[in-house]
Amino acid sequence: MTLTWTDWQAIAVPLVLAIGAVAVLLIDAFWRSATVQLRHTVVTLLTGAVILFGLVFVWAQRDDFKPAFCRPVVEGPAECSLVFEPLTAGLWGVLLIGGLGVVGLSAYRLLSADIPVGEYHFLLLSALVGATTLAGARDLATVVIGLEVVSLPSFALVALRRDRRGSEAALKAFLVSVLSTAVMLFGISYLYGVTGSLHLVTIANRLTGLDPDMKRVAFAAGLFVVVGFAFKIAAVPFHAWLPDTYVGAPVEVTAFLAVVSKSAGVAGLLVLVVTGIAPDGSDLRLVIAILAAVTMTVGNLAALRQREAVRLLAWSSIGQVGFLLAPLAVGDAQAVVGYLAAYVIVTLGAFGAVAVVQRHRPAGLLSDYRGMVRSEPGLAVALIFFLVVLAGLPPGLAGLFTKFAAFQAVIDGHLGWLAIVMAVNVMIGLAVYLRWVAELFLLPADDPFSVDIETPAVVMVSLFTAAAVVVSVLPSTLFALAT
Amino acid sequence: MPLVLPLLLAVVLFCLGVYGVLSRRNAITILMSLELMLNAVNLNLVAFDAWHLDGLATGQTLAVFVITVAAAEIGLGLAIVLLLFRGHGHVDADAARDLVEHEESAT
Amino acid sequence: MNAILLGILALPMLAALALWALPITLGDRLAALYGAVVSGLVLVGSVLLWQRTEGWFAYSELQPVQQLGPNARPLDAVTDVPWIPPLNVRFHIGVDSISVPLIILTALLTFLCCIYSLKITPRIGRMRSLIALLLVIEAGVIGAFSAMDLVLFFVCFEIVLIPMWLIIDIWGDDHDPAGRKRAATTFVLMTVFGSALMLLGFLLVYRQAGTFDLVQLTNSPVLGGHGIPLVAALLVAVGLAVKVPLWPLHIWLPDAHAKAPTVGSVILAGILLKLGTYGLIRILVPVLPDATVTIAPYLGGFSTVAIIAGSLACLGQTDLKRLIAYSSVGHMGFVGLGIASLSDAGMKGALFANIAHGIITGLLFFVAGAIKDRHDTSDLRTIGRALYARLPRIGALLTFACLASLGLPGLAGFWGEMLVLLGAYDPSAALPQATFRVFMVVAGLGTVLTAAYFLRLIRNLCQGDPAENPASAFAVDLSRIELITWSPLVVLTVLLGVWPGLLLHQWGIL
Amino acid sequence: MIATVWRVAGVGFSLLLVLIAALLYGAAPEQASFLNSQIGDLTIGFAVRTDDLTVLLLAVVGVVATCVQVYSLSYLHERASSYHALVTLFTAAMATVVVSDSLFLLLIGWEVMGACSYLLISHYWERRDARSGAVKAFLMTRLADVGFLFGIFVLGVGAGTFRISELDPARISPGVLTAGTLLLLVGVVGKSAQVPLQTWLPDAMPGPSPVSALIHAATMVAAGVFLIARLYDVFSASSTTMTVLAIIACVTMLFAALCAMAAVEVKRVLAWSTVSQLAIMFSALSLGTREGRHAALFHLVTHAAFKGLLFLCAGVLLHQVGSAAFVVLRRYTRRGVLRNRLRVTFLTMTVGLAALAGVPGFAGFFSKDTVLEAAWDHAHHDGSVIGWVVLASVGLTASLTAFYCARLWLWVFFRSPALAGAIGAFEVDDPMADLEDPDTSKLKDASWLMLGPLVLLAVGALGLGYVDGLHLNWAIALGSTVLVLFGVLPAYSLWSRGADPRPAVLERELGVDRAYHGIFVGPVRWLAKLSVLGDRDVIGAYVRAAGRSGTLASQGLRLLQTGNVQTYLTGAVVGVVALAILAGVIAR
Repeated sequence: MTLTWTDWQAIAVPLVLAIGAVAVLLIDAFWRSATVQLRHTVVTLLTGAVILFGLVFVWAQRDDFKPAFCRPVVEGPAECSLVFEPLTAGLWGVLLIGGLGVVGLSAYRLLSADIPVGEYHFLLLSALVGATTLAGARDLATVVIGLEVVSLPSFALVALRRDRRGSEAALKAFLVSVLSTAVMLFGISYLYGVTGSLHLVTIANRLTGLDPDMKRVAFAAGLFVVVGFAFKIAAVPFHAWLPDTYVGAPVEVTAFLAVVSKSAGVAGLLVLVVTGIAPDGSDLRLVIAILAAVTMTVGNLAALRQREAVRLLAWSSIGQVGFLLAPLAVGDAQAVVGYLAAYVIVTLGAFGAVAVVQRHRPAGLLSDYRGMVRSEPGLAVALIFFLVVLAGLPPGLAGLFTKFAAFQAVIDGHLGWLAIVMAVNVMIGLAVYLRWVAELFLLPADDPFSVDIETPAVVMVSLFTAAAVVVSVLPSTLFALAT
Repeated sequence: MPLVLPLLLAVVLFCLGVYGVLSRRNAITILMSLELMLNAVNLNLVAFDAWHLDGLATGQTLAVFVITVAAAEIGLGLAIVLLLFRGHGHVDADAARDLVEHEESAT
Repeated sequence: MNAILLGILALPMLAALALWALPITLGDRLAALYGAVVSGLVLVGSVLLWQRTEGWFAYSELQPVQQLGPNARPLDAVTDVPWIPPLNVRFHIGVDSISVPLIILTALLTFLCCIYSLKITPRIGRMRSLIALLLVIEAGVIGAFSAMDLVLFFVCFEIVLIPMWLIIDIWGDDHDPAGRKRAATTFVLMTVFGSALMLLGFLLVYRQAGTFDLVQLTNSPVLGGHGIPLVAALLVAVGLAVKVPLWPLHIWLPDAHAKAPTVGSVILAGILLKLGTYGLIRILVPVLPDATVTIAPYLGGFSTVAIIAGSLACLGQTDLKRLIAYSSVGHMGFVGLGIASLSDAGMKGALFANIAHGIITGLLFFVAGAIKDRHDTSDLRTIGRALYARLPRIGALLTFACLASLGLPGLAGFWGEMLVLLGAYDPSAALPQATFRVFMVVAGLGTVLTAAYFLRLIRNLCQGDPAENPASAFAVDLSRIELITWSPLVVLTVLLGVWPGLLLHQWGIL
Repeated sequence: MIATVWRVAGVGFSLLLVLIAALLYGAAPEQASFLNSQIGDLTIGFAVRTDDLTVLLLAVVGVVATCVQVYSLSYLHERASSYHALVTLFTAAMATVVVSDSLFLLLIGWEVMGACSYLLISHYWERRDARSGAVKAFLMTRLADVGFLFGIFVLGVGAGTFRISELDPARISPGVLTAGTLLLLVGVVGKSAQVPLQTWLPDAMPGPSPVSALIHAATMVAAGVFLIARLYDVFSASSTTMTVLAIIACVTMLFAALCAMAAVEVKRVLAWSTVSQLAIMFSALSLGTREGRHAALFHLVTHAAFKGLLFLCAGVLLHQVGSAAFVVLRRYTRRGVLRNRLRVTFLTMTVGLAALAGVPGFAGFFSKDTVLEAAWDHAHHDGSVIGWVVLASVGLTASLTAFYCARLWLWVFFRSPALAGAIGAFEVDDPMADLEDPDTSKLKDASWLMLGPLVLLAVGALGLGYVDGLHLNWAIALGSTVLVLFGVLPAYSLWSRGADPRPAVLERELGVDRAYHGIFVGPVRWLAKLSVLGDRDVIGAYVRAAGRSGTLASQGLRLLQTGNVQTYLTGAVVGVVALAILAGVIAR
């Protein structure tokens, strides 16, 4: 009889990522004899290999149920702090794909940037460790730890360039995030006080039996927890740091924030919602639904007039989070994961395309893209495709069907008003992306963007495009991630 | 000692922290206010732990974790503030406004 | 058969992709030729789908709803494979006698547009992209007309949006870039909003029935005229009404048509508007029969208002293309009224008017485009009068098209409107008869107004003192390519006018 | 080249109609249907039939059309191909109406005629009056046709068939029957220019004269009479409809005759006389008896001959003189040239006017007497009020008709003895009166291509009265002759004094046209403006406002984006509180 037991396979992925992170740091720190070029290649390859291992592992084990850090309970099922189950597999898959994409993007851009390669990849892998832990967490302590492990490296990444803009961006993100952590912890402390446990399953069980006064306290506590996550994923009104931070950070770090960090937040919130903090019919779900409606509306509206590509993507990512929150509010994990997957792929692609353009035109204005459909047809078509997927119109069927699934979840959850808000937002969102697409098609353009794009960028953008096409042709793959 | 006293104290601490975060310009002071908020959490956790007679001491364990997290946060926060100071020559959180969208770019 | 259907779906899509992907530069003429060949093949394929049938598979008498009509036929050319199992979405296509004529119309108009583009190209050029977009639209529309799954219909419904947006935005009126951008954006945004609402309706249907499959839904529809089915019907109807477009949701249409290039207007008016009415007939009526009965009087009322308001607006127009665009509002109002009557005659009238409107308005927009090209404006006051003296053949064709469009018996426009009015005179037993008779009378007065604005157009444009309106230097009368392009439409207008049975037979006894 | 083809085709087609009529004469009635489609319980399709009525009308149409086509060969040179094509189509449409056994086929012919008349009236589209007259003609008939279409629905659905030969009044409920026939009557009234839809016909005069001849003599307006004759069983089964028809006819015949008395243009006089004569036919039909129908058709045939003749004569005047206005013609007449130079025209026109006026011995006399006789029979034997009313108004109309015929004849062709050479009644308001008299040296009669049809029709106007067999009711004949004299004598007396008193109210045609303009055209224009403005400023405004509010919201959100992280944090804390309150409120 052991006090706790652990299926080591369940924590294999975070563990390997952590080891990889340390290894990367050590290689970079102690292998000074090699050229920067070589070190960069090795570090990138190692990081990629570690993440790839994680992906393969997740794929191989996708249907299994593997608990870790479990402890028997007098009555009922055992309490486990970290669980690997199909939902976890789906979330990890999304997170790791996002991480891999960011690594790929970095391979292109870091060559000439003044960012220390080793630290960069170390921080990236560390954040992934946190993200995977968060997605598998089943008790609040693990959730907090996981969240912190995602967040802290992110700020470091933002500030890694050590310039004026980076520091300001990092400060904003940091202050908001730390405040959110404090708020969330405050909420957690009350949840603990009300239920006497930190394990999600136990909390969920005990919440049902509370007397009304305590229920009100529990609701407030839950609200604080949700708000903490809302900071993290930049739901309105906790979003204001995001555009500034996105603009201030290097493009690939922005991609990281938009993809991995945001997905981790969504994953954490999803875990909380589906495992019982916000059971069906609770007011917390209503709160999330309100957040969803406000977030998507504000995000899309604000994106409507943006002139800078990254800022537009920043605001549009806020809008997308609104759409993610909608199925989350009804606890439809499948729709959330599917949406997240499509979002991750095309966001990576869009940032990849933006990275290419920004490298040669640092201003990053939308007008830099004018006439690209003729001067750079390949890149333009890829970018158009990503934008169309984000808008959710054919030919971007991946976006269409993930939005469809979100609608379906909301309709099935009897949230008619939210569905109407979503419909309005589909329209506003389309207006946002069409402005950009129109720029791309605008001819004749004086001084169109036309360069000899570097091979790594071509490869990455092509890969993202291919992935987006595949999930558009076979949308069922998106929903197979979490069944 | 009734449970309500430490809880009340925690709430006061937390609110003080929130006030400090919102009203102080100096980034260091803001960080200190954040510490205050985290300590309010710790107080809560310990108080509830004692109230529940939790055999596993879950609350206290989490409190320890929170202290660790706070330390890490402060470490990173100070590093960022340092960077800010290097770039801007001051540590006023509300004066760092380089990244705001400028009107002329919107015309 | 199903190979043909798959072929005409895949061919234009693949051909468009190939056209874009071609690494070589392609002359405008060659691109148009390519488009003409592809769409010609599609046309041949679509004609091959035509079979002499009686009745269509899905629609049955409203009471009792569960039973298929005695003459109902199974679908032709069925392909039914799972597509997205997690969402219960299938790739289910098939055709019956109400979709085949529309598919042929689509193929024909696209083909004619490509032929037309052989010689007459927009000033901005970029023919290759234009042809590719036309082909994509063709594929999307054919897909929508053959989709037997609600989600597939929705997807095909949306496929056409971005290409059409691009066509208006890029090749539209080159005197007014801001206006054409606004027109294009208004078009695409309103339509997207409508289709999103329609999707909500579909999802409500799914929640009630547990399937997206139209065949199953038709055979066991969602009953009940209140509550969820009513909300679903409202959402579907409003969503489709944006596309139709039904007053007061028509506001995108005049601008979009007026700013679009000639081929764009032809496709938009001739084909895209039909998606809305087809959806009403194919989805709303059979899937939500009871709820449709509940909303039918309102649908009829708004349609009637559309007839009157559209005609009155036409009377006040000073722009040729806007006028024709507004005339579509009135004509589609007739279609809407026919559907709302839920009667055999009204439904067939709506179907017939659909086809006839596609042919006649296509011709009208071709002629209007020709006039616009020759004068570089579509403003009636700038063009001047006495077109009979300057461009006698084009003027005569315009007169012909106007007469056809105002519903002159003996031409295609008549039968649809007549059957619609007959349907409104004798609506389904479940509907308030007196209300619909009032609609009929008002719609009848609408036909007079229709005549009035077309006559006003002829009077202000074709007739007049030639001395005061001298011919411009480039006033070349009917060119050969125009003759070739337009003559099929003229022939069809007359043919359907004297032999309505050609289509009516096809739909048989309901 | 194309024009020649159409000319040949036009003449050939008209002759073909005559030939068909000749071949069908005496053949047993037959019916055939084709291209049918089933709509619910109803069959919609086409059907044709041949019977006496068909043959009669075919013959009339064929003969008049032949005359018109031949006449046009010489009359018209510009835009000849479209003209001949349209006239042919027009004739074909009328033939379709005549042979149709399906209400829809009938409607096709009926409305195609309307369209053709529109296009033909606007043949001289450079003239403003031609354009507006054409539009008016089409719109008024179209308005009436809507009623006609609804009538078809009511009768067709009520009887379960759209075949004319299967319409059995006994199987249709009386209410439906009355409603249906009244609606059909609306179409008839419009097409035949009866009160209250009479105003289009006089305004249609700017069209080429042969077209007027065709419209007024054999096609278009006669179609209304034909229709009621065709559906006589149905119509006569509804006494309400027949009463309405009688009232309309009586009012129209008097109204139109009065208008004709005040008109100062040959074609306009003739146009009003057509309205009046058609009303006589309708009044005969409204009696509801076999004799009435017979009388109406008889009058239709004779009217076709003399009215066709008269319009073609007016065409000669127009063609040779250049105008058919009294004031212009008077300039020639004052010098006595018109009668001498246009001798054939004068003679044939005299025959036509005599026939129109009902001078004994001419065709119009016999046919009008038949009408009077039918009315008398009905009134006397059946004691019908309608019969008396019809009798009285036809008699009165006969008098008025004689008056305006005599007036026309005298003023156009004869120097006024009282004021020989001096200023006559029509010169008063003529701005050109002071100018020199026109050059009359080139005035001569038209070519024989034009005169041939005149002669042919004149023979008809003379002889057709005897075709029906002479069975004169001497009392009525005597009475009508007296009535004619009552009309002719005042006309002669006024003319001889050089006076032509034209009451202003009659000259303005009782102000009906202006009233219609005020009641219908003005409001419709206003509504059109309203609709355009409504789209722009109401519906469009909502759309624009939606777009603009989006933009404004976007701007506003950017203002919130101050760049100050503490503002962001404050916003967030406020957001938490707001969210808590909102959720609490909703949860209540």
